[in-house]
Amino acid sequence: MFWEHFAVWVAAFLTLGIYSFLYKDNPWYKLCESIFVGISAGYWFVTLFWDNIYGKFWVGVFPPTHVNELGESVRTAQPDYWLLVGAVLGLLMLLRLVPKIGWLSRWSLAFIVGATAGFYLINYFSSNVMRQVQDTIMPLFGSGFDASAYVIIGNIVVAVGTFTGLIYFFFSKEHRGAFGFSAKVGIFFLMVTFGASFGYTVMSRMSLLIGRIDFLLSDWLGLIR
Amino acid sequence: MQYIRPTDGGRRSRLAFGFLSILIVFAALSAPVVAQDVVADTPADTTAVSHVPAPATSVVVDDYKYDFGDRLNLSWVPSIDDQIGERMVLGYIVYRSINGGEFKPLESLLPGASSFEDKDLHADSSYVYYVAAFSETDTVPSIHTQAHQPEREFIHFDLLWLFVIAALISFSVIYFIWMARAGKDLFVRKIAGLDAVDDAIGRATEMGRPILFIPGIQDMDDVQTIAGLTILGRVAKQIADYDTRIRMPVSRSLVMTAARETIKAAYQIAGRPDAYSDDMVNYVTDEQFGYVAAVDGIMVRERPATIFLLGAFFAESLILAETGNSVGAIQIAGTARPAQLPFFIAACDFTLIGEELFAASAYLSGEPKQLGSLKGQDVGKGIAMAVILIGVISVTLGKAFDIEIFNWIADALSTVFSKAGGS
Amino acid sequence: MSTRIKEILVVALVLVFCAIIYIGKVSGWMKGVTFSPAVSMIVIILLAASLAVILVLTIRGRLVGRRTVFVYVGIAVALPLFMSISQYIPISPEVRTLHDGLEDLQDGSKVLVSFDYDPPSAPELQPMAESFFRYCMDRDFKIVIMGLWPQGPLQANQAMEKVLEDPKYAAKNYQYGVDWVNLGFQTGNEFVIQRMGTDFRSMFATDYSGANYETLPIVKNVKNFSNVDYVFNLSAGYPGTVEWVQVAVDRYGVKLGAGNTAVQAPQCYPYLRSGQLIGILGGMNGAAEFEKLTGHEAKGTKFMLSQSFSHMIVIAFIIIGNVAFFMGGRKKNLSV
Amino acid sequence: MRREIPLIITGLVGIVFVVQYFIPHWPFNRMNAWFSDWFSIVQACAIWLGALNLLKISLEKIARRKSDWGYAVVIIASFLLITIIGFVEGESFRDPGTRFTWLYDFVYTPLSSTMFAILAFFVASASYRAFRARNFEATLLLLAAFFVMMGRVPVGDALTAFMPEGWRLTDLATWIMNFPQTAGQRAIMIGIALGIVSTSLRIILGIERSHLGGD
Repeated sequence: MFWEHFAVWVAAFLTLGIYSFLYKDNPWYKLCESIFVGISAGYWFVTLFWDNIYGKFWVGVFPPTHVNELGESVRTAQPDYWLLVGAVLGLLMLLRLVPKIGWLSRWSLAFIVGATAGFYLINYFSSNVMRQVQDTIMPLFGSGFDASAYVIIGNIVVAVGTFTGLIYFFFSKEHRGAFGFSAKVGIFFLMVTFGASFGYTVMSRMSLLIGRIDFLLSDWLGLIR
Repeated sequence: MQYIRPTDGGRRSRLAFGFLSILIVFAALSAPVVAQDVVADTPADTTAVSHVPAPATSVVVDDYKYDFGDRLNLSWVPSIDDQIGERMVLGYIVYRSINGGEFKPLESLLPGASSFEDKDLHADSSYVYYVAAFSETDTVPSIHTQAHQPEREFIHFDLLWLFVIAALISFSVIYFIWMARAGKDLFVRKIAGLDAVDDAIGRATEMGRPILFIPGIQDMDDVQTIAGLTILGRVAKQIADYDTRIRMPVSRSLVMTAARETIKAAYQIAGRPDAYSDDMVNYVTDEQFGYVAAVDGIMVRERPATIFLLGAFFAESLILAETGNSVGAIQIAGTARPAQLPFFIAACDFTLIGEELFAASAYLSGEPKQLGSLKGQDVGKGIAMAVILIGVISVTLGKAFDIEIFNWIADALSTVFSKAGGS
Repeated sequence: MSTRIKEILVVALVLVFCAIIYIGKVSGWMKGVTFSPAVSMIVIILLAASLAVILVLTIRGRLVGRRTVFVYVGIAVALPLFMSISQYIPISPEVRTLHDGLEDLQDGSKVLVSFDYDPPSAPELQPMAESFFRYCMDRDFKIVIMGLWPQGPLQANQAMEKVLEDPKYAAKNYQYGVDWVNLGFQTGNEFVIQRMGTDFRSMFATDYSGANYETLPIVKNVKNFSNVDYVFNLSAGYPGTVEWVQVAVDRYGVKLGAGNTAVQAPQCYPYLRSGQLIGILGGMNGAAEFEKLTGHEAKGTKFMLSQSFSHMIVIAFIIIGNVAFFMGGRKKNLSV
Repeated sequence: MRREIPLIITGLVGIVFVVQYFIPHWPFNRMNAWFSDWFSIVQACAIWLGALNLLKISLEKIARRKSDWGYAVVIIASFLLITIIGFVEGESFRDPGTRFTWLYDFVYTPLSSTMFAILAFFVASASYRAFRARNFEATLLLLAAFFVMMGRVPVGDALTAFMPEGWRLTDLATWIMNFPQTAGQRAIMIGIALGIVSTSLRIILGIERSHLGGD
């Protein structure tokens, strides 16, 4: 019983402490900030250890055994020795702690950067360029003028917006003359896009605050039934 | 930084036209005709009036194209008693026999199913299937398929177009880098946010306050983080030149390691390796908002004069930018996450939008070969724009007035780009 | 008295006040506060009037600071929670298609619900989870729960507990393991979905509490996606709806509906147009609409009033800010 | 050598990862999964460096009695508290009822939720302070935001109830989301992808090498 009350009060104390930053930086906030930094760093430290080092590496290389109906102990999965490569890369990383050979960690860094670069080069190209270009190729008026005005205007907007938006990003040409005008139209579309995301984000953020205030007013103080 | 000398427009348009014609010809040639070997086709018995459902027909097994020989595709025409409204068939069971062995039930599917993908197979075994339709009382098997061995393929030819276009753009990037190396002048327009970097660093030096650099909150497996660090390389060199203080709290340990290497290298290039210290970069926590709480604290307590926010940002973008703004710092921000851009635009002095973030390090370096790569990007945009223009016009005319040639062009372009656009 | 001491006093007073209310709640003499419609209207009018005063002050050249804005946001969110006025909630097409898609399922169908969010996003997604469970129980659906985010399955349990508090649903007597199951969390992001396409068991050898997959009647015969009738995904980011569409829908052809935070939702609209996604609930608004369609008005609907208010406040302050800007002769160089 | 080997590794690995996309044959078909596994192992190793760095900085603060050193004690104490509990609980540390879960539910969750929710205030103050109809572009941004914000809450629909269905604020918001918003997003997405292509190529070719450090 005590622990339940204590828990709710701890949560409320921390919640209010963070909000006090809105007034100004103060010791209460600093206390909550420090607790947050310590607890969250520890949380990830523990989580990554159990999920990745133990759960992924250790269990992957040395699968646990269990006893089946016949009383034999069987492995639950085949050991995956490829994970050892990851362990080597991880160990190279930890060599940073030894100043003399710390530079070896660059090898794992180089591996990660190279893999990321290669992987995203083609992935983004396929999903962002090819897909989006293909989606933009559409009949503006539908097949044989059957589209409604709503859709026709919309289609034209999409085609023009994508085209001029790309012009804005052109680096090889100064934004002047007709080119500059198109780039300007492109910016207009970008601005509408940003406005729309802004609107949606306001909505989302307000919901979060509603959730928090609901916690304070109903779960903690019980003012709302 | 001025790179005057406009390139020859006429030649460029001819080049673009050339690219496109090649594309279109390839598209026409690539319409794939996949022959299916129809194994069994039993006409359904429609006259019998009974509760025994008709079997599934035309059961075909064929190789799953472009895999490691570990998948087969099974498809069939559903039983005619499997129709919405009068569902006599309650589902299908797929049976499989490996290397002529006993048939075993493999999978139970819902009514209406007409295909099944069998995975985790071995390329050197042969497989025979049949599909049984079942009702409440009866189970009716289809005819067996022929034995089929999955095939291994070395190259994913469905992705040929992706490869061709990606290669085209990659080569144009490399080509322009090579041209720049050979001493050709390349023009790149001014990017406002990047021209401000110098002043922003100078300002911090004058005020005697630190510079805060935030490379986003993602790890090294995000290209935006890497782009942020490459910009850090340029910025840190100037910071070393000016002898300003840099403060860089990060939320990922790998980023901490990489950032230290980056700054250290920049200080070496600037000729002041002794001024570098590991303490310039410190790890806070992996947790998004724990990190934000700490960085907010740093902002209000150390009052940096200049703040760089360059990398992958999520919800924290606004908290960081607003707090930075409230302490009166000059802020230069950039991210490729569209949802966060409005807040940077609102709260920061300069914002690099999407692509500009990736162009920044090349632009700041001022090296011709780096700038060459920006030209290559423009070729990519040119192709995208040309395809959109031609595609939209031809599909619109084609569909509106039913003109064969336009429909053909549109289909060709669409095929090329859909084949390439993986899931 | 120095400012420091004043501040400490204020904080202490607030905490003592809260403690009194808390004790009231625990001992039962505090019953909660509700504004009648008349009082609510008065509050709204007062709020509007004070905004008008701020507008007038601004026109006269006296700008309010950040903290005033903060106070108004706090008020605009908190006060409507006490009000008892209802507003008409129109149903958007994407929520209707989601509901229609669910209606098309047969009673007793098997649905997989993936909880891909954590507590910070719960205000938006928890109401969706709860009303989705209620709907499932109304239709006697069998519910299989999983999560791609570590905290997702915990949220699912909370939602289930909440729904079962209602005697109507407690009477349904949903048996764990038979009518619903929580398979827990698995690391691996979209690779989890991919491997589930072949075999659920390879990803979830046991359920949340460690019971063996084979011993759970509800999933005993569930091998892969072809044995579930519908997948519902509650998503707050990566991995989430985009991954479910790309892997589960594109490769395995599942029927997918989704609930998203409002920030995520715009990214998913393209999938809606292409039909890869059968309906979407976007943010609190989506939750409220779904509650209306399923006939159980709960938190989503209640929170919508706060949502409306807070949007109005933000818009009001944008207007006030712009008035200040135009009255000030565009002196201040503010970047937009 | 300290510079060259990393450059070669980056280049080779980069090329292999481009090529794997087009080759369904072993081992290329497994590379994605391998990389995701390996990366998570490296990440879990690297966090030791981060955690030690956090502790080192905090300890230095305490040792030198820098201002606010008391908070450094709090950081260390809370870090050690959750870490020790987490390791003692074993692999099922996340199960309900453990002490780790208690800390997660009543300390970590309120803090992160509140920090997340503080955005609501900042979003409002940013709107008030920075969203000015300074020029045509800014006005467009404002208008789009206005219509979407109004169109997504019941109030907006109520205000335009006099309009026929299909012409209300809700519908306008939907139109903005479906068309102009899509166009802008597309242009940004295509640009980003090309930027990534060129950045990746610079990295693979070894032109961009600052992240690999000096000698």
